[in-house]
Amino acid sequence: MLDWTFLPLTLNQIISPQTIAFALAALGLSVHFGFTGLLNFGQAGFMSVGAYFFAITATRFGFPLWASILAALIGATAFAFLLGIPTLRLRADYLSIVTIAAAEIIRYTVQTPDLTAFTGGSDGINGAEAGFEKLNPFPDRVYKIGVVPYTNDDIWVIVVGWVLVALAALFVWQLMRSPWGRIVKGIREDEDAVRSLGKNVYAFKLQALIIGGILGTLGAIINIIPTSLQPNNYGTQTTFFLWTIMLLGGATTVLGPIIGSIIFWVVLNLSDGFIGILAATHVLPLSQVQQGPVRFIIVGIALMLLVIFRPQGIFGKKKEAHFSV
Amino acid sequence: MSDETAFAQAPAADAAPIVTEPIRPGVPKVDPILIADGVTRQFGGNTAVDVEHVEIPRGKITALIGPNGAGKTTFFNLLTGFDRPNTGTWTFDGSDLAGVPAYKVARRGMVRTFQLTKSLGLLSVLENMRLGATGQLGERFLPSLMPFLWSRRESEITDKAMELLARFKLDTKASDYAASLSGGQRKLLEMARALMSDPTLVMLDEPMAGVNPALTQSLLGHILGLKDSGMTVLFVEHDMHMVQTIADWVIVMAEGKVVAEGYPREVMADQAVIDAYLGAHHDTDLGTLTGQLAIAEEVGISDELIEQIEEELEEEAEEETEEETEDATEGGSK
Amino acid sequence: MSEEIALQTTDLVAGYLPGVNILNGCSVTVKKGEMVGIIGPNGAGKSTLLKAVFGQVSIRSGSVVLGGQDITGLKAEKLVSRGVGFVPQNANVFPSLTIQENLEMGSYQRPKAYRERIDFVTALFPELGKRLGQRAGSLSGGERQMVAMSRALMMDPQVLLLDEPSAGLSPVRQDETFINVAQINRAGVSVLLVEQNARRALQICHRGYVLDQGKDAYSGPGRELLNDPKVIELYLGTLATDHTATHSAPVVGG
Amino acid sequence: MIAAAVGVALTLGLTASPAAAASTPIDPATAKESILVVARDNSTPPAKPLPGIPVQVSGNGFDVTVSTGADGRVEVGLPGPGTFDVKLDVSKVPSGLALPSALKPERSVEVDTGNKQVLANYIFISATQQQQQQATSTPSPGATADHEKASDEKQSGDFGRRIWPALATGLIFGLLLALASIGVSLIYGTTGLNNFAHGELVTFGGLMAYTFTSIVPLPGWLAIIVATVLGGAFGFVQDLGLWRPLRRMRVALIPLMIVSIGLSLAVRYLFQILYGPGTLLLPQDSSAAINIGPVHLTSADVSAAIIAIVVLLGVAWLLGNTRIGKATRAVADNRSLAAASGIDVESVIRIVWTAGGALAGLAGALLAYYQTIQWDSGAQILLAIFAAVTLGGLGTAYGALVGSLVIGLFINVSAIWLPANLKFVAALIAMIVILLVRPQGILGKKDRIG
Amino acid sequence: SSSPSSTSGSKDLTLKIGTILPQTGTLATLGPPAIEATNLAVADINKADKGIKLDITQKDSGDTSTNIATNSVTALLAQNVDAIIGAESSSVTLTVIKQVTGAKVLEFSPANTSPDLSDESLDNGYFWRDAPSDVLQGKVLGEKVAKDGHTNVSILYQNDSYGKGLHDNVEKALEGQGASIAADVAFDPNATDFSAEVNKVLAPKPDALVLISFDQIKKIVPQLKTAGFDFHNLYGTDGNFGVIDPTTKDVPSIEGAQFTNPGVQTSDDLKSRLQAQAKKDGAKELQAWSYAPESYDGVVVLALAALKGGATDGTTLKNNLRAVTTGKTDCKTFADCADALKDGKSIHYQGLSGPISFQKNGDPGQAYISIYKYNADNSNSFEDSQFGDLTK
Ligand SMILES: Nc1ncnc2c1ncn2[C@@H]1O[C@H](COP(=O)(O)OP(=O)(O)OP(=O)(O)O)[C@@H](O)[C@H]1O
Ligand SMILES: Nc1ncnc2c1ncn2[C@@H]1O[C@H](COP(=O)(O)OP(=O)(O)OP(=O)(O)O)[C@@H](O)[C@H]1O
Ligand SMILES: CC(C)C[C@H](N)C(=O)O
Ligand SMILES: [Mg+2]
Ligand SMILES: [Mg+2]
Repeated sequence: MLDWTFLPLTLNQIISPQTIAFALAALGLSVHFGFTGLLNFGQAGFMSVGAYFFAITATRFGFPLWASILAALIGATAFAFLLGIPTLRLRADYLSIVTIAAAEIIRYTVQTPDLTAFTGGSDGINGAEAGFEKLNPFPDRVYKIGVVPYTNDDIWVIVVGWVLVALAALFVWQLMRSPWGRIVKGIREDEDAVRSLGKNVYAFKLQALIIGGILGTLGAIINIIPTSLQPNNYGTQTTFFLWTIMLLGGATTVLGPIIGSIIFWVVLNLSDGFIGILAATHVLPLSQVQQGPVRFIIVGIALMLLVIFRPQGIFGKKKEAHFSV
Repeated sequence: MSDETAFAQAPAADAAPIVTEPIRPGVPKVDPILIADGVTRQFGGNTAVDVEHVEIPRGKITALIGPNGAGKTTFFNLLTGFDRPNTGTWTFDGSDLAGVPAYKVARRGMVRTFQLTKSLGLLSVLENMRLGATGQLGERFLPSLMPFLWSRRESEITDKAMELLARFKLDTKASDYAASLSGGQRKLLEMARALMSDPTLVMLDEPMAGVNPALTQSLLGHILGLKDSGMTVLFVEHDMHMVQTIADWVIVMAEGKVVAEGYPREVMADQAVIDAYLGAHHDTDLGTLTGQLAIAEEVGISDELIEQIEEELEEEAEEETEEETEDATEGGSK
Repeated sequence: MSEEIALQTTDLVAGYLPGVNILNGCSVTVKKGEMVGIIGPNGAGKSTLLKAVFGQVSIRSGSVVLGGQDITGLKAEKLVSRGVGFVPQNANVFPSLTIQENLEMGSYQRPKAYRERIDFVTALFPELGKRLGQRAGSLSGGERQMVAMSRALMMDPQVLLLDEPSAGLSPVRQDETFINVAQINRAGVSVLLVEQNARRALQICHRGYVLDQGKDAYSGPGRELLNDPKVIELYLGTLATDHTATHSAPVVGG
Repeated sequence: MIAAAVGVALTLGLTASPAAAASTPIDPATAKESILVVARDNSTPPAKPLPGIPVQVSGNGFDVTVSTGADGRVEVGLPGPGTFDVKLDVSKVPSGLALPSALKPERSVEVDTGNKQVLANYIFISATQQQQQQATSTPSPGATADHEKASDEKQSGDFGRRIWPALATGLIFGLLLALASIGVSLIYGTTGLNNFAHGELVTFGGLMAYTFTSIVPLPGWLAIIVATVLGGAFGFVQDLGLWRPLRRMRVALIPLMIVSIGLSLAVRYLFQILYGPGTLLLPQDSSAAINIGPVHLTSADVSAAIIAIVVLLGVAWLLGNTRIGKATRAVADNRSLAAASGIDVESVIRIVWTAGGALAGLAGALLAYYQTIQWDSGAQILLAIFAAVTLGGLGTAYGALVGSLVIGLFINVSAIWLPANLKFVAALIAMIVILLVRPQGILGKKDRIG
Repeated sequence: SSSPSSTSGSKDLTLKIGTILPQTGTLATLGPPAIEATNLAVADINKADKGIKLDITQKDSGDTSTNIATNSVTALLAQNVDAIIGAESSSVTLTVIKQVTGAKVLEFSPANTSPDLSDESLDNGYFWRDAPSDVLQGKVLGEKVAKDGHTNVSILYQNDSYGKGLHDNVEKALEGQGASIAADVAFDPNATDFSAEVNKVLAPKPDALVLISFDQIKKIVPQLKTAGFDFHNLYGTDGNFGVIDPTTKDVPSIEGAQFTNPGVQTSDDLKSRLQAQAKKDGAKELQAWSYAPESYDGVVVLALAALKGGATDGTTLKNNLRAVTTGKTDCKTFADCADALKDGKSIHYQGLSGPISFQKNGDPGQAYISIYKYNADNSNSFEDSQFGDLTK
């Protein structure tokens, strides 16, 4: 029996909360890297910080939704300060290692047994979505989109998520065509030059770090609402996926990360499905257990091909790739 | 072009005198804009800058010259907050600047350019220029989201930028990425961008190195114009024509210290300066072996080389060749 | 100087971005033992020409011939082994290497030559000799230029391409550099010299080209160009040239 | 385990029961359910049995009093399942002994159907110990917190026993890390590429060592050599097939870094398909060959350390004293200028990839011996490698060495004080702190501005 | 999800079951017995032909270092399964429980023992299991260690909900018996190197070590050996029982080490039937047997609940699971129980793993914990088992 269910599932992946989450976080990353030139390899860290602030306040302290969201934003901002104040002085490539380290520090630390009462240890936190779902205006029934049935809660998060994506895109777009955007782009090119023109480089970098981090946090909240908060979902692999998504669409574009996220997840699903079919029909000599890894191999290869054939991303300008270092 | 007349102007023809005291290194100025005291900077054991006292006259064009490695760029870096001195204080326009971060220095009206250019590669030339402008509300985070607050200012600075670009012969490149500029064009952009902010004091680090002489000439006129509108200029330059043409005052640095100051004519006649920096024959024609020999002997080029040139000179005399030198010796410099 | 051709570009078309040609059919010839200067406005394509010869810009049409052999698009290190030396305009030292190591890299293909040349080079630029151990990245602009020049001298080339070697040097060092280049040339090395310091460059060059918009606009004997009113107006400016008319008394004197 | 013979204890030293309604004792051997009472003196470990201590077991209408036997144990047969009260007569315990505060002489024991020898354990400590315990333990409810304190105290006691093994393992790990790091540093140095796929080169070495010891049985030393050579070959092929074409296309550095991430994913999961997701162990004798106090090292540990030191010294010498070593740095600084100096940039890069691959292969093989190997072992230590390289100063090979040792030691030594899951955290924080003080890394140098 | 096939009437019910059992990851060694047991149960039930047909899809659960489980669940939900069996690891279950139970699909774990999962608020009654909470295993293990005369015990446990839950209960039992904790060290389940952890647990010279892990035991044992640890003083748990077996290459003998494992000893009959099933499925020969009876029983009780409720959707299953395990008439096989149900009796399924007697929260009411001991060749033998009533 061939399992073709992945085909309709793939279509639904386009609108799934996961796609939304990664689109937001990748957009944040493009504020960091694409526009400001900060080599942030710790975007997963921003996501998890926000997610933990959200989930802990919601489940352990019973904050209402708005307060939890506020807490998450404050958390992300605080993390940006904590990370940025000492490290934004570092050279770009040093910054990348420090940010990756910071994200890992968060991931390890929340799993400390002594903190389990708050963080849920390595199992994370379930149930942070209650406040969000309480506001759900959709009546409780099954909604069908394509073949896939959705609960009213699913619909709710998807709708809110896409509205958020649209607002975020608009926001970043306006920001980047303003003189503010000009400065951060200048910083990306040469911060000493910008400094010599009287701009407080440090403050702009910090602002960019905060904005991108907040977008990451919003993504994480959308991500945990339909599932749960798992510390290990915010490891380096997530950051790598975000980079892939951002570059896929074009790092210095606003639509890029969003379309990138859609393409990334769709391709992942499709390849999974086809591999399954190929294995089932014995075209590929793979046992069921061996199929799992294949998707990652495909992501890996796709990533390489992408860079080789379209280094500037789907929306990026070819010229840009020519000059970048 | 009014440039021609500008050049004819002798430095001394300026209305106000620059100094009243006898001229010596560190002499107080009548109206200083920048005063530095005891500024030193060491790298390892090597003292790159050791300036006891120096004053830059307001509203004048001051040239800072000196041999390579004299510490000119490092001094610039220190004054503008890009590097930290080991000791020293300095004031700009009466207010203390020591320890003030680079961007604040620039905001107070003291803007510098870099010797090794720093263009913002993936911004267009025009965007590079706009970045230089001050007083942009749109640079603040919240207002940046409300274009109506800053769109007027934006078009003002765009006009100004285009004007400057035209003067610097970069207007055709306005929409190109700065990364696609040639070496000389980068120098030009660097200078034009610094001028966008209408600085009180502009500090140019070898602005004309690599710039085409014809263009240099027209730009000097522009700089003089700026001075007339009240701007103070401090520049480092190895091109003596430029120094002679526009500088009102010259400061000479060597081995980190200010070793001489004065009006251009006097300074350039100073034997010490000639020895260490200019070379007596700096207008000797190099096209002749005699000219080469004269310089070679003076600046102490290796004896070997001098011998070679002398040899060749003899041979040349024998062959009685004129004007163009023919290659006479085989494997001479090996 | 023989009539044999050392280096010749014919109708060279080259550029960086796809579809944008910077060189538009540029033809330049350097005869064996000849010193040829190239001047021109900023952005004319002078550096591009040198880079194209040296295989660092993609050539779209036209050819580069070295000593009778077509070397169009040949890789840089191959050219070095054929005796071509190159001093680029920007980024012309290894910043994280010490001065000494920079010089060693100059004689990379002939390590033995290092000892022969090092004394010569340090005598030329005593500033460098004193601190062979300093990292080039911490050198002043002019000092870097000296290192770059020295590095090229270390490799003992047959054809030397120099892109604004005097930029950033103090007047004395500029003169020295030119004398040295002249001297090297007299020893049989063909030199292609790009300079903005046109006065000095054309004084020592046998011939000169004026490059404009990727094409060789004028050419002729160095001194002729120097005194050509059209060239003066468009490229040289009156500033530098008016003194050279009487190439004797220093301006300082009066 | 449980000797049925304990039952005999019953008949010994039975004191008269003070209770009025004493029941008849039930033979534990025949009873379906029983309680085992144990009394021991642990004032000076190891614990010694406390014989002849009376114990009363009562409940569900049943009530007997028995005494512990010569081995300090007594098993009490029960009439059926249920909850019983057990009460130890503390007055018969030799003076100077006391129960720790957590243990009460009376307690209730639940016995489920068919469960025999349900335990009532009494461990006595000296009275002075008990008083100390009471003094220190605050009545806070957090049980774990209390332990933390208790073990904190102990920690200082056996600090020596902790620090030496930690230093030893940290040092060896640091050395292996250094082998892996130098490749990263050199590749970064020559091409500017932060190679995120370097972990896979390490894994590859480990898997090759596994293949050539466990699948194709070769002697260990030979397998290590094979792994090193194949690692070099892998590096070479990678450069030839992937990196060189990309360089030709003038792909910028960030996209290249992303390619390395893609490569890392693809290769890593290919390893998983080929070698399975489990841990692989290499045949070796895990009993200690060297015992110095608390430090125990196997012969593999020692040889790994020695090999690493020798190879590292060799590499350091090559880099500092050979033309090619300097050329790697020249290429790093400015590729086109290097070419213009006559350096064959491509061949230098190829050599670096090959050498980096070989070193990583060696590191992987040794790591497989030192720890274990699995499909993602390299990826797991990649961050440590990067931290080491960064800490030492990006692109400086000696820096990578120094950084690795610091990271290796930090990971292992910090575990003495911190919860073990934070051992990487300590190393990473150390890295960040050091970078704050020296933003260019330990051995890195600053360039001038302007 | 709704169940399109749930029509009451004479037509056969079709129960669609998906599994997320570990084919990869740190629990991969313990996946096969459960996978084969579910396949076997499906085969048995379909053969019995008592008005219900089962349809099973096996998917991988991976471990927490990957999100394979989430993907598997998504795929299964898209196939409209009625129930999902798994996961084995409590932590993996926690990652998907919301997704599964939110879709009103019944989740049944044969192996989850974390006490965290007793919490009803997590799953709205859609999560069930027939493995006992580690409150029981922890108590048995702790008492066993104390009974063996150990007074100073180190614990090395994996930092997830399983490890932590079991750890807490072992510690409680040990302390209740007067033993002191020498060192108490948690490790990252994804770690590859344990030298620091081993240093730390052995430094205070404990007289016994309790090791709570999954297959990390393979890496820890050689290190213990190097440190000269006597394996007679090693105590393991269900998570690492059976990971080391005579076929495990290059692991030293851990003769004398003792392990607790929930459930009774797997009968020889079941073993041979599972072996046959494995052969049929083309799988490798089975080495471990952990949770095979529980997995078999899980499928059976689901089928019985569907029969009893007359429908196969998750909600029907959830509402009938207690009924088929707490009734009056004891029955031992699916066929017997189905017949009894048909006769209108209230049944109490006495499965291969013993009586399950579900409590309201979906936990079993009673269970056995067995103790096994390793032999010199790393095979193990059954020692003893303890019965526990979890309803108190
Ligand atoms: N890397 C590049 N990519 C794209 N265009 C470039 C690049 N470098 C230079 N150009 C363009 O090519 C033209 C010629 O540049 P080139 O550097 O050859 O000029 P040049 O004659 O050497 O000028 P200068 O005297 O200022 O050094 C310029 O218009 C410049 O904008
Ligand atoms: N970061 C540094 N580390 C070590 N030495 C340095 C550093 N920066 C500058 N120097 C040294 O200080 C001296 C002064 O350099 P500086 O750049 O100020 O010279 P300069 O006067 O601008 O020369 P030029 O005319 O060649 O540009 C030089 O000898 C240089 O080598
Ligand atoms: C298979 C078992 C070892 C799983 C373990 N009991 C858990 O709940 O995580
Ligand atoms: Mg300078
Ligand atoms: Mg040029």
